[in-house]
Amino acid sequence: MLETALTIAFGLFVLALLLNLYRLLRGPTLPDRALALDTMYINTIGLIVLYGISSDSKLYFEAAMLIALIGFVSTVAVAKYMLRGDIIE
Amino acid sequence: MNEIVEFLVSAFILVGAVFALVGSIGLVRLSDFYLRLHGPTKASTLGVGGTILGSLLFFSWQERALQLQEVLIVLFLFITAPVSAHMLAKAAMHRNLKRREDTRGGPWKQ
Amino acid sequence: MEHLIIAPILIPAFAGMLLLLEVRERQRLRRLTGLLATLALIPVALGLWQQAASGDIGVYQLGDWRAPFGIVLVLDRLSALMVLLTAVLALPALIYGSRGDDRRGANFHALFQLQLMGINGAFLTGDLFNLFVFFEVLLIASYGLALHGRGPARVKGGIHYVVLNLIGSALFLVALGLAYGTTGTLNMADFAVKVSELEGNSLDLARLSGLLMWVVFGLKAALFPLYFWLPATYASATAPVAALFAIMTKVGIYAIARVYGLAFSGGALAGLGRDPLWILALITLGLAAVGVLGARRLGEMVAYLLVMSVGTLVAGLAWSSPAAFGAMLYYLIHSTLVCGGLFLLADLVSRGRGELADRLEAGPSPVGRGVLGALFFAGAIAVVGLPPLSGFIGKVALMQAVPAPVYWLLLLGGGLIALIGLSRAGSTLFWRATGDGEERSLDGPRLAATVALLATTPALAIWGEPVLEACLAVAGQWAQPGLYIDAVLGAGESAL
Amino acid sequence: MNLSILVLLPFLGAALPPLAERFRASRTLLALSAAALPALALALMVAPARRVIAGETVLSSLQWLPSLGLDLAFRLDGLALMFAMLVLGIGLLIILYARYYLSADEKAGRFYAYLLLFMGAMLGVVTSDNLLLLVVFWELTSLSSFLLIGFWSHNSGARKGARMALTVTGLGGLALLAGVLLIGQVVGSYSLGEALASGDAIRASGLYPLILCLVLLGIFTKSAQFPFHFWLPHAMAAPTPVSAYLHSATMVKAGVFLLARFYPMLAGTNLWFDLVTLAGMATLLWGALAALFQHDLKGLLAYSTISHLGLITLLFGLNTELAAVAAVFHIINHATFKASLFMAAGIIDHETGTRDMRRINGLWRYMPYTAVLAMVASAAMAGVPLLNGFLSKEMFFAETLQSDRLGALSWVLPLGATLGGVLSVAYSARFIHDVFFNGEPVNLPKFPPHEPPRYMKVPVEILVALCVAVGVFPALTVAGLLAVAGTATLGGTLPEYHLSIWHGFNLPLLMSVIALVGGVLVYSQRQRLFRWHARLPEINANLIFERAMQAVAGFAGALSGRLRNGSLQTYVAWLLAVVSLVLLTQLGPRLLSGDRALLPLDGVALLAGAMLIVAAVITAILHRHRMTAIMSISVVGLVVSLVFVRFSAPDLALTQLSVEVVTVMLLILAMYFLPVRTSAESGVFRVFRDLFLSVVVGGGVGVMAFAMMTSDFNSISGFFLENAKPGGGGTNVVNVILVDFRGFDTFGEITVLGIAAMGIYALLKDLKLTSPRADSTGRPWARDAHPLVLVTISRPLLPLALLVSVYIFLRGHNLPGGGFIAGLVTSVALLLQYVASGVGWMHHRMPGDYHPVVALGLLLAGITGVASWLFGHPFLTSTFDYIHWPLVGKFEVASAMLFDTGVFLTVVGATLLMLANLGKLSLLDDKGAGTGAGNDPDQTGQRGGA
Amino acid sequence: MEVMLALIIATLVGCGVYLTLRARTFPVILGITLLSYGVNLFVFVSGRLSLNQVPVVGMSENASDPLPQALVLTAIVIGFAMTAFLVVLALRGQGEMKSDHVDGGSDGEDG
Amino acid sequence: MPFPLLSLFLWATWMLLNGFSWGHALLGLVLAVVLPLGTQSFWPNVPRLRNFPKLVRFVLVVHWDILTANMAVAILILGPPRRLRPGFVELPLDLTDEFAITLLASTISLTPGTVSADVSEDRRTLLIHALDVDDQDAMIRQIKQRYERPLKEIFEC
Ligand code: NA
Ligand code: NA
Repeated sequence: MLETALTIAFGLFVLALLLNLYRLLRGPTLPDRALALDTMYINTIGLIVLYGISSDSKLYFEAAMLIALIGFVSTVAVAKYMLRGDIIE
Repeated sequence: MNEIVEFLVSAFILVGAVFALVGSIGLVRLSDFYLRLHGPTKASTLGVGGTILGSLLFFSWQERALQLQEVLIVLFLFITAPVSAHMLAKAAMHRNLKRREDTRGGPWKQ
Repeated sequence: MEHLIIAPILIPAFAGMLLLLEVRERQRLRRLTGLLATLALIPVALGLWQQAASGDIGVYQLGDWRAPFGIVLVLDRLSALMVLLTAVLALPALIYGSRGDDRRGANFHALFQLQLMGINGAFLTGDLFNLFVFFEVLLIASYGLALHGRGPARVKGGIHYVVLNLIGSALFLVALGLAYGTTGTLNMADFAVKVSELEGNSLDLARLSGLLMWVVFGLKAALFPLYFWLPATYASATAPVAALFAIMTKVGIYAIARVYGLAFSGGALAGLGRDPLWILALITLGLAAVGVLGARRLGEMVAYLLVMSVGTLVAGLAWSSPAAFGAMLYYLIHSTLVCGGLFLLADLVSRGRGELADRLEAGPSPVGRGVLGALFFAGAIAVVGLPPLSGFIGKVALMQAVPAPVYWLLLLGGGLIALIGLSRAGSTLFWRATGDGEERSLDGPRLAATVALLATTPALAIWGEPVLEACLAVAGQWAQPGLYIDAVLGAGESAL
Repeated sequence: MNLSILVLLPFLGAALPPLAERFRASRTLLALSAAALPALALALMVAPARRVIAGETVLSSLQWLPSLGLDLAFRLDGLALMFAMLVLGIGLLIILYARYYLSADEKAGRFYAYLLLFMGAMLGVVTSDNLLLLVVFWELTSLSSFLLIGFWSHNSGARKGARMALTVTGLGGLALLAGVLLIGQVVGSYSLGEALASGDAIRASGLYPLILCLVLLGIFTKSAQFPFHFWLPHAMAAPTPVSAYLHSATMVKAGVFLLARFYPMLAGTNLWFDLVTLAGMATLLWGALAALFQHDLKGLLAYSTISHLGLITLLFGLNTELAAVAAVFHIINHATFKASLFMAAGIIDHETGTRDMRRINGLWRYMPYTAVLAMVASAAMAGVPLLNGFLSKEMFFAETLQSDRLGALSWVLPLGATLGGVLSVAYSARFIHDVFFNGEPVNLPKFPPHEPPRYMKVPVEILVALCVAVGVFPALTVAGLLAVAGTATLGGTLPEYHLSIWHGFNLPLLMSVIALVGGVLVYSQRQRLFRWHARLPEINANLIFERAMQAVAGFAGALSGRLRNGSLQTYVAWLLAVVSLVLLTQLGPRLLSGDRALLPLDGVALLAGAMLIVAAVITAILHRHRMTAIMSISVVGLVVSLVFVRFSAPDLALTQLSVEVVTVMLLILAMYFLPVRTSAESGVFRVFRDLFLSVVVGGGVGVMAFAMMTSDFNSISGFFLENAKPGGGGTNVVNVILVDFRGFDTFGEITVLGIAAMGIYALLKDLKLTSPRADSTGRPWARDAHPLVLVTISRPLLPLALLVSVYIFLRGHNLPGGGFIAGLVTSVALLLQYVASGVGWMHHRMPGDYHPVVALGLLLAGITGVASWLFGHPFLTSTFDYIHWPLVGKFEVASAMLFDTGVFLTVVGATLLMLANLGKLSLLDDKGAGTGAGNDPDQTGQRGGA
Repeated sequence: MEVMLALIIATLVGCGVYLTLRARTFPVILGITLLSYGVNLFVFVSGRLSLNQVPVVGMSENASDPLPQALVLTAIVIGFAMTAFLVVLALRGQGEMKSDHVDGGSDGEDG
Repeated sequence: MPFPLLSLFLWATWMLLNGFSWGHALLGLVLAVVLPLGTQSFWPNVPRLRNFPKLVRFVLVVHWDILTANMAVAILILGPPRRLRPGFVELPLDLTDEFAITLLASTISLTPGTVSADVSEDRRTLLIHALDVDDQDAMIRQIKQRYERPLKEIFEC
């Protein structure tokens, strides 16, 4: 049962990522792309957690945690760029 | 593995995955940026949240001890995700992005 | 004294760190630190040479892990010679730089020391990946140094240099991946053993690894068609930096020699890439001579002379006989020091010529026309290979060891073309001078540094025999990779 | 006495005059200082000379470069003695002459020094007993003559003449070197003695034609043989003592000396005859004809020198022993009369201020004594009986009659010789008549001319006396020397010959008579000839040479400019083309024959892979939409870290993720100052070329990756897995490799990071960039520099991130993590503060300069490494132990942790040094002023706006 | 899976190469970045692919090859340092040459 | 202990990260004290926690809201887009503390259907974008009652 559930969940997350990628490519505006990238980071966390379950290993926890903790910095930087041009001022 | 646990784990991760997908569908489907902004910030948080609940349960069962470590992922995400959304909203307003015509109220000038 | 082997790496490393710690920009303190550290390298290098000259190959097992598992530094005659050469070149260059050029940008002294660390590391390491790391150390430091100072030309040259070398580094990694992926080892000696046992597609991959390394080293050595970046980068670099960079192309040549003569010395891949190297070296030699003739600035001309020496050297290397290798080493010592000196000289000349700088156009007389003219004359004689200076001896030795008509033709013809170019340059700069320049007197230490480097050429001529003998001894050892392999793989078997 | 001292003396002597000049010595003292050592050498030569005359060959040898076969070996035999006497003897006379010739304001010290250098080199050439040594001195004569010709460097003619001479003789010298090396190959030694003894072997060798051509190229260029003669007239730009010395008596004679020296080695073949005779004949005639038409006094002498050198060469070419002796004889004779003529010309130049024979007329009346000397010397040159020139010329005529090598055309040689004689008489007559008679001087710069100072005439007198003495009493004067010189030249016994004035009525005498009469006749028709000559197109060798050189240099510049066109794209394309070539030639189907089992591909991997590929391609395509490209490259980085996760490399995933964030910030920081978009692509060709290279290189690397992954191999990694715990005290093998097994790599790696930070700092220092006032859409920037929500959230995130860093750091040795990743997390947290609150705000809370942080990190790592010395272990040897604490339990302490702390500090320091300084850039600009950028958000009430 | 990885590496390297051949500093930076991704993966796979075999002692029976991982980690760090330097160099170029063209001012040839 | 809430938070995080052991409890305690002290200068005006139980209650409420609202939003997203009634809503703020305002903004963003888009310069108004808003005033009332008031009680009262 878990096998199947994992397979489906993997599929859904990857599908979600593909949709995000579509938005990233499609745009049409920069905020859209940044939003898509941000979402990709978040969905990647899910993917990694799933992978941890499926491989019965906790060694990937830090990767997911790290994305949660610092992944948003990229998005903030892009947003700040759009607002102010200069992200460190 | 206990079937109930297995069922619960499966359910959590599936719910999580579905919400993640819904959020991403929203990102594709909705018609203006401000609307799209809602999809990921909500559904993704719950999507990841669900998955992590599954994971918690799974590892706690596997190791026969409460494994709460992964709560931190959700915690960190809850701290950081609103900031991204906020900053992107500001950026969008600054750029004067088009919004659905029937939107009530309007963005502020940045 | 077993730790002496690592001293050429650690001395500049620690000096560089201390310089980095010094934030109050006390220039005199910085100069003193840098000079002392560089000065210290000379006795250290001499001591190492003494050790190596005996014929023993010293192995230093970092972290006390024996090869092939840990990284080893290996002191054979070749590496000792290169370290010594570096030290001898670096000190005058730094003295020159300490007369004001070091103020033209930040962190000059720290970068200089770390550059030395990288160069010495590259010479001493016995590990392929560690070689990559030290290449990166020396490259990143060289980026900083190449861009030291100001000006669009420097930045443009810097961008070209950096981008090409970044691609080179990527290729190096591919080659290393292949090397590890086929033999499962990174230690050069161990690699040499394992690569000679390969067959099938692993053999093909190992060959590709070797060839890609040639490309990378060819880029560092500035071999055709990969030398185009060099003239602009070197000519626009600050003089002491350009002088130090005279050794950089030699790092590439060293790497070719090391990897060719050791890592790929046995089995089906022995002699890998010999023919292409030979041909490319000859083309380099010819085209660089053309470049010398066409140069419009003295610095550029010296840069092309450096490229010419690269062609000369790599051809000697590709001939791959101990005699040719020994002659090549003699020429390598000669050309490194003389080109280094000429870069300094070009700068001395350009001072006081105002806007004209080192452009080969008639203009105000350089300060100290007589002295500089004499130095230029000597340097030119040395660099084109006219008697009685070291260039002649090197060329004769090479021609004797490499009896290939085309090589002779290019060597002599290239020498003639360089002679034409240099005589035009000298005539323009020193004879056609109109009136006096701005600066009134020649800076003593700068002049001394230049003289010191150029004075090596008569010294190398007078003591030509011992130097040649030493080079031949180096070559003899180089030609027997088994010695190296036994020393490295046999060292500290009991260590673990 | 060692001969090397003899050769060394002039070189040592070269140091004296400049020294004397420095001490303000008088002109005479200067000349004396110059003359001292050559005179000593001449005196020292007396003893060995006696032995030589007695038939001995004096040898001496010192080792210099035995591995090259290059020794300081000298020989004094008859030939060497004769030349050595010329070199030293005439050299001394030249010094005496120069004392008066050089004006007071000239750098006489330098002049004498050059002259003595040349003298030493020349002495070396003639006495070398080692072929390589001979080449050394040979080239030294070229170099010193370059300095001498260019002595009046303010004069364009001098500069060009010097360079031309150097180029031509340099070419010859290099050819000679090659020839000598080949001789060495054949003989097996560079000893002259052995080479001379191996003549047969050399002539029989297949290399002989090549050797001969190379050696002759050296000789002909040096001796100004046709067609390499053109440099000599332009060398006349040198001061006259130089012309007298180098271009009549010595240097140009080095070539013919070598003909004599190598005679036993190379002569005797048909090829020798053809090449040498032909060149000699052509030179003889061409030089003589050209001499006749010169209006420049020295020009006439220069061409006449060329002609006489041709004569000597021709004699050597004839392959008969007697001819060789005649050649040697003429070398002596020519040296004496030509040197004196040059000196006379110099005197005239000195006294009249010009050398133009059209202006110099009737000097007989002003300087009769000089006139007499010059007339005698000219007569010797013309071959008038009772003078030395007559004797050797008679021998020459006789020898041309003997040769039958040309068969039915043998008459050509005597005819040519006679014609040469005619012309020689004609130009000699012109030298006498046109200068000393022929009416009144025309508009001389100095008028009236006087006799020169007394001692300036002495050298001329001595030489002219010699001409007469030899001409009248050959047997008493020159015979002995000639005999030993001839013997040495031939390398065997001397043929029978008689040096006497009268040989009876014979064909040579007839030829002499024809020459004399014909010469006078030709000269009498000079006006007609000059007019004819004037109508000929003028050939200025200097101009042609200069143009040729400029053309060559121009071509060289164009060629190297074309290769090195200053375009990075071209250079990169070259590099990649080489790589492509390697790949295209080396990739074969065998690569795909690996037998390792493949891992199954699953849907997730497929889609993730596809995502990565799409993102990479999009980055490449959309690179002009820069922000989009930054984001798509982030996707690439993200998926790459997923790949690491998937294939069991959590450390790499963590590293990649954190590096990615910093890289994106870096790129965005840069974007502020760089154009947001750029214009469209250019040529289709270039795009196709680039696509081709991309496909080949990318595809090639992909194929190699596949081949590698599918083939089995044995790795040393088992050792690491086994020893990580027992030997390194950690279970995370990757980390143990990084801080222990291969800690030295990491040491280098953090050094790279530190250097990069320093380099970046240096690059950013004083960098002036203009901040754009508005974004790419033209919208002015938002007012809010420090959004409240961002500021407020980012701050508590800092201790949290530090906590996580500590966690990652501490577990690194045993589980994925470590100093590097921890350092990056800390850096990102701090950078976030910079983004949120600004540089100014951070400045109050963080060290102003991150250099020391980097330094401390590196030092910590380095000192940890050095500390192992204290325990007698090599650099970076790690140690660890388990400590049992109450309550806490087992606690590992490893020195590697200290090293890792160094890594941590370096990473934090370097990252902040880079990015914070990059951030500070905009503060230098005035954009901040209007909008409150860089202000402290706490003090401006959180709102950046006005 | 190996085919997938090979394709990924090929694409990364190919796109990287294409971008490094562009005329502006920014795409060159992107190109170098992509190139290093590809090359890092290349070195990574030189230890061969393995699933769920993290090289941590006691975590897996058949641990994957740790050495290439360590090498790649070093390479990532060095690559980061180099990219950072190149980025700032590009800025320096913009500042001194007033152009982001890799050859300075010449705006003619672009691509 | 200058920042007890933060220290507690850090200590809890540390324990979550490492799992329980006495050693880590101790080390976590040290870190939980040292890190806030070390970074003290980075937050000059952090509010003091006044009411811990209320905080717990608040967290639970928010989580519950996230869960329920997520369902609603999912349906909205998947349904016909025309049914949405988007709008910008200006929420007048009673909170004055910056940290509390930020928490409110974050909470609003986390709960589905609303995103806090901006805070006015004078800190008196919060701009919210809502996915589907029928009655703006009702929404404002709800937010004030459900989130702002508890926050005010937790941090300010
Ligand atoms: Na006249
Ligand atoms: Na900034």
